Amino acid sequence: MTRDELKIKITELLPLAIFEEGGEWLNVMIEPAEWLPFAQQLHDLTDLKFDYMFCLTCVDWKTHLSMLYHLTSTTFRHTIVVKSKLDRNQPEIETVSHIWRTAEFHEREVYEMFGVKFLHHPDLRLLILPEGWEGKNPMRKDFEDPVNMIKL
Amino acid sequence: MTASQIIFYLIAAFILGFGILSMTTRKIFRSAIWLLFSLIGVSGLYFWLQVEFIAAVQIVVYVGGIVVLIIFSIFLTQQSGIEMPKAPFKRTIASVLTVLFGFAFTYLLISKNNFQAGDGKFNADVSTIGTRMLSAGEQGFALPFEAVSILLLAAMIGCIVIAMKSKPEEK
Amino acid sequence: MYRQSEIVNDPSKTSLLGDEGTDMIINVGPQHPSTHGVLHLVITLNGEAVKKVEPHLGYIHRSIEKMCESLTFRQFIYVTSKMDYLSSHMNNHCCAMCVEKGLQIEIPPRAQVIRVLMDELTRLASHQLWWGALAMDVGALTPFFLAFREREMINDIMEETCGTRLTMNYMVPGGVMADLHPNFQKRVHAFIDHFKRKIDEYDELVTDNIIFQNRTKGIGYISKEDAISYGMSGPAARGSGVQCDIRKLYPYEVYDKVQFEEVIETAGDCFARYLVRMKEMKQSISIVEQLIDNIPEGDFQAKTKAVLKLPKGEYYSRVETARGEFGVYIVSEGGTTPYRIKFRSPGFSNLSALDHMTRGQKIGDMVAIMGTLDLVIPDIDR
Amino acid sequence: MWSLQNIADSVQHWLYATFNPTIAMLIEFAIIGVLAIGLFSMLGLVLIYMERKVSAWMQLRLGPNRVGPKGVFQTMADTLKLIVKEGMTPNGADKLLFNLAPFIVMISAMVILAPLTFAKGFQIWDINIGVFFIAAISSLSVIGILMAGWASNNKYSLLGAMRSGAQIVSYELSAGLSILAIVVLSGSLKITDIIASQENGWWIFKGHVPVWIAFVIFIIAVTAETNRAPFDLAEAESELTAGFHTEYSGMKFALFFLAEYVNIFVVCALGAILFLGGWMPLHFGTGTKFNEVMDYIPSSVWFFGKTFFLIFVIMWFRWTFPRLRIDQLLNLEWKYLLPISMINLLLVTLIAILNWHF
Repeated sequence: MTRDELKIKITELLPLAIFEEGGEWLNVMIEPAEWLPFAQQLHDLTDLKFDYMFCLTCVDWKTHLSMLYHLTSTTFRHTIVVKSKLDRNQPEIETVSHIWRTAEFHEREVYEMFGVKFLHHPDLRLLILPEGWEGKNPMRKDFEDPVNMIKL
Repeated sequence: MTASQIIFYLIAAFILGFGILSMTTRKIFRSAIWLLFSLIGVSGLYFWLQVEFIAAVQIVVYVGGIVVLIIFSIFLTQQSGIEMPKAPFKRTIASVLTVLFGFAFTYLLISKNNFQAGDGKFNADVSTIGTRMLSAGEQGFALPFEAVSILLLAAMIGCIVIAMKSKPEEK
Repeated sequence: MYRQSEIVNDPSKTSLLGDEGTDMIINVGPQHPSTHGVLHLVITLNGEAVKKVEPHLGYIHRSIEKMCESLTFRQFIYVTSKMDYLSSHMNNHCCAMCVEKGLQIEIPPRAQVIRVLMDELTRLASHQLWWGALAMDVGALTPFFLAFREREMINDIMEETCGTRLTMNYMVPGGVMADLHPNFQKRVHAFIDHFKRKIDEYDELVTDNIIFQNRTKGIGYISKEDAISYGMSGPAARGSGVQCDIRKLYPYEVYDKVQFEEVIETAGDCFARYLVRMKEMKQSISIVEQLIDNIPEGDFQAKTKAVLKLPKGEYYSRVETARGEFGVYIVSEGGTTPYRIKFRSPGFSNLSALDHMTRGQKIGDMVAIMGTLDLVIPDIDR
Repeated sequence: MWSLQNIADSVQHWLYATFNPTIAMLIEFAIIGVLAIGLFSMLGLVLIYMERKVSAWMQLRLGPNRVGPKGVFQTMADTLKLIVKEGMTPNGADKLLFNLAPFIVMISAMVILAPLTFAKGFQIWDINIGVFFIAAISSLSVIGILMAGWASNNKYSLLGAMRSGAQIVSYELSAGLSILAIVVLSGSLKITDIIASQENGWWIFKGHVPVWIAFVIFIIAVTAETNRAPFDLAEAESELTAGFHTEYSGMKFALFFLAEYVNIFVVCALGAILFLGGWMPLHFGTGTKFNEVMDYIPSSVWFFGKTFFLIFVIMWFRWTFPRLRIDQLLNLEWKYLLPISMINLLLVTLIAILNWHF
């Protein structure tokens, strides 16, 4: 599906979705609450089939966090980027680890680095950071740690 | 006391000592190891009697086979490292009494019957043992041999039945 | 660094038969010969069979993503060599491409060819090391040394042109750092001639070995759907029949002009993944052969400004490294340093499938599976 | 002629002529003990050096080359290092068994040396059940390994010990059966008799196909029994780090290491005795010039030559093959080697009865 076709299709699914211009791929902005059903549709619908999540990450914009999901389809080879704004003080979003299994690890990474809470995640624990780092979110812009210097 | 008597008593003390240890230790794995030493002592006794074949069979069967089996089953059961609880006083008394009774009984039997010491020479060639084992005539052991093999076969079938995975029942 | 809760005391109090609650739990790593680095796996065993594998990462986590936020667009590329140190060229390449995408720099044809040549040589070196290490994992010690014999030649080539042997830092935005050494073509030819003879020896020693085949065939199976769902990429995914070679799907540099095949096996087991890499080595050789005598003359670097400022926006570029799809996601606010960088490392996603692939297999198989996933720990931890 | 047999005999004569029999016997014991320990340490030094050089040669390396000419003293330096190293006992280990285990492995390896014939008429104890004695005592070492694995209080060790136990117990069967094949052919368990039966040709030549089969099975089985690659599952360094001796260090580790090499020597010597004629020189036909030349080579050279050839073969395996998995290992034994060696034993018996061998 081309970019425009994708746009039409996604507008059908989510009439309120906002599209961000520019960038290599189609960027869709959604509300966190819409994410889980939308993700299921993206994965399941026969003409979309976004079955390959090649990137999941988060960006700290100082005012809010934004979750990013890069999805592609191994059958149609179209790509989409889904973005969702999260409240910085209480970031919460539904997990998609049962739809794309790779999300399980990626979400754990985002959880410890940014403090995003993934609801209904099967095993939301620290993956990379050692014990005692719960609640500190080193990848956030305002994180300061004079002992473990991670800024160059 | 001759040197050979000293050796005999040393071996006997070895066997009994480790036997007692294997009974009294509170770790089950150690118990198996002490049993092993006790069995090695028995094979030493056979060597001392110069029946090397029986001695080697003792090692192969008991040490290489049975003790390894015991150790394996200890490994496979839980908590092989835990010290077992101390035996209650009553039980200790009872076992001591049993042991004493056993000694007394054996001593009684030995003293009542007039056992003669052998001249220490027996003909226990491997070939003789082999021939006896398969001969059905005078001094032949074919029948007991076959009986034992049937017993072993039955045991083996039993093992297979126990180990066999039960098929899920069809509904 | 041990997490207290993970240390399970006294093996003699656990059962080898694995009843509920008394499973034998062993810690493989952080120092263990088969994890090839400081990976820590907590394995639940039922006798010899693996019930569950739980990776614990971060033993060499250096927070490279955070570091890059304070480095300029020229500087941050060199940090990335230290992630997947076996395909440092490809990592650099991807970052350089991402910066070029933002600045819209066309790079000269000579630089493109040099980049592809270097990528393929790095891929060969990486696969050779993997081959030796895999053989060592399944217990054959000699192939490791044989692999190093060939790898050494590539390292020499790299040393001559790039200055270092492992973390080359040869790619810069706009091309490559320096021109090729005059000996380059001669040495590469010598290497190709040598390696073509030796790759048969590899097959004889390991591929055709009955023990090796028994150890890898049917082991660590992962279906195509699962491989996609786990986000696997590279040879590990192609062993399950997933078409995922970035060089074919989204060609960059001169990959659309050279003839090569995307190697795909459908068995999905360790042996399939093994075969994919073995065949990939042959494909890489053919790519190098096609390019080595056709390096166009000209500049090796496009003219760029001294201080690079990426326009505000988001950029994503990806390359095929020896381990799979490597992606760089840059968010720029228009300054000289990136606002946020995310590295999509192939090893991280591949590792997440380890638990799925290992369940029910023996502990010895787990080692073979990890070997065929070709994990490089800095690539996973970043 | 000057030979080991003559020396041994004259020493014995002198001893019995000078002292009373009990003291002479005790002195003899002492001499034998010193010789056995000397042989033991020599074997350790030589075999470890050999292993390193063989592996280096197969892996395009040089191997040790700094200590002494061509690195011949490297093993000595390593031994020195191991001796002065602290012998650690891990916390929570069963200290008594942990310290006892290496000695059990070591002693059982040492006792097996007794019935071996190192040269013509040069032997410690010509026991009349020779090969059976070796088979029996070698089953003792598995206990040492199980003990070491359990007492270390380490899960890798425990797994290694379990593997090793299962492996040695099962491979003993086919090793035993292939030994029996030769016993059937030569009609005796006594090692001198077995060697004497090969005076007119080694069993590997005389016994043709069934003996070849027995020989191959024997080599495979003893490789497994000594925990050597491709059957080194008990140590399997890529899976279990070092298996049953993970926790051992210093001299206790060295004892395990030494026992492994002595075991290799013993099984290879046994293979040489059973299949390659022990100290018997290579003869073709009777009374030819070739045979005379062969007779000039001392019998000890023949024995050690054959043994070291077999050791080299076993080292060759180690540096070539990948490791088997535990279930494959047991499958190989119970589904292939054991049935084959049983049928082979029947075949050999048939040949022995009908006198079909040469």
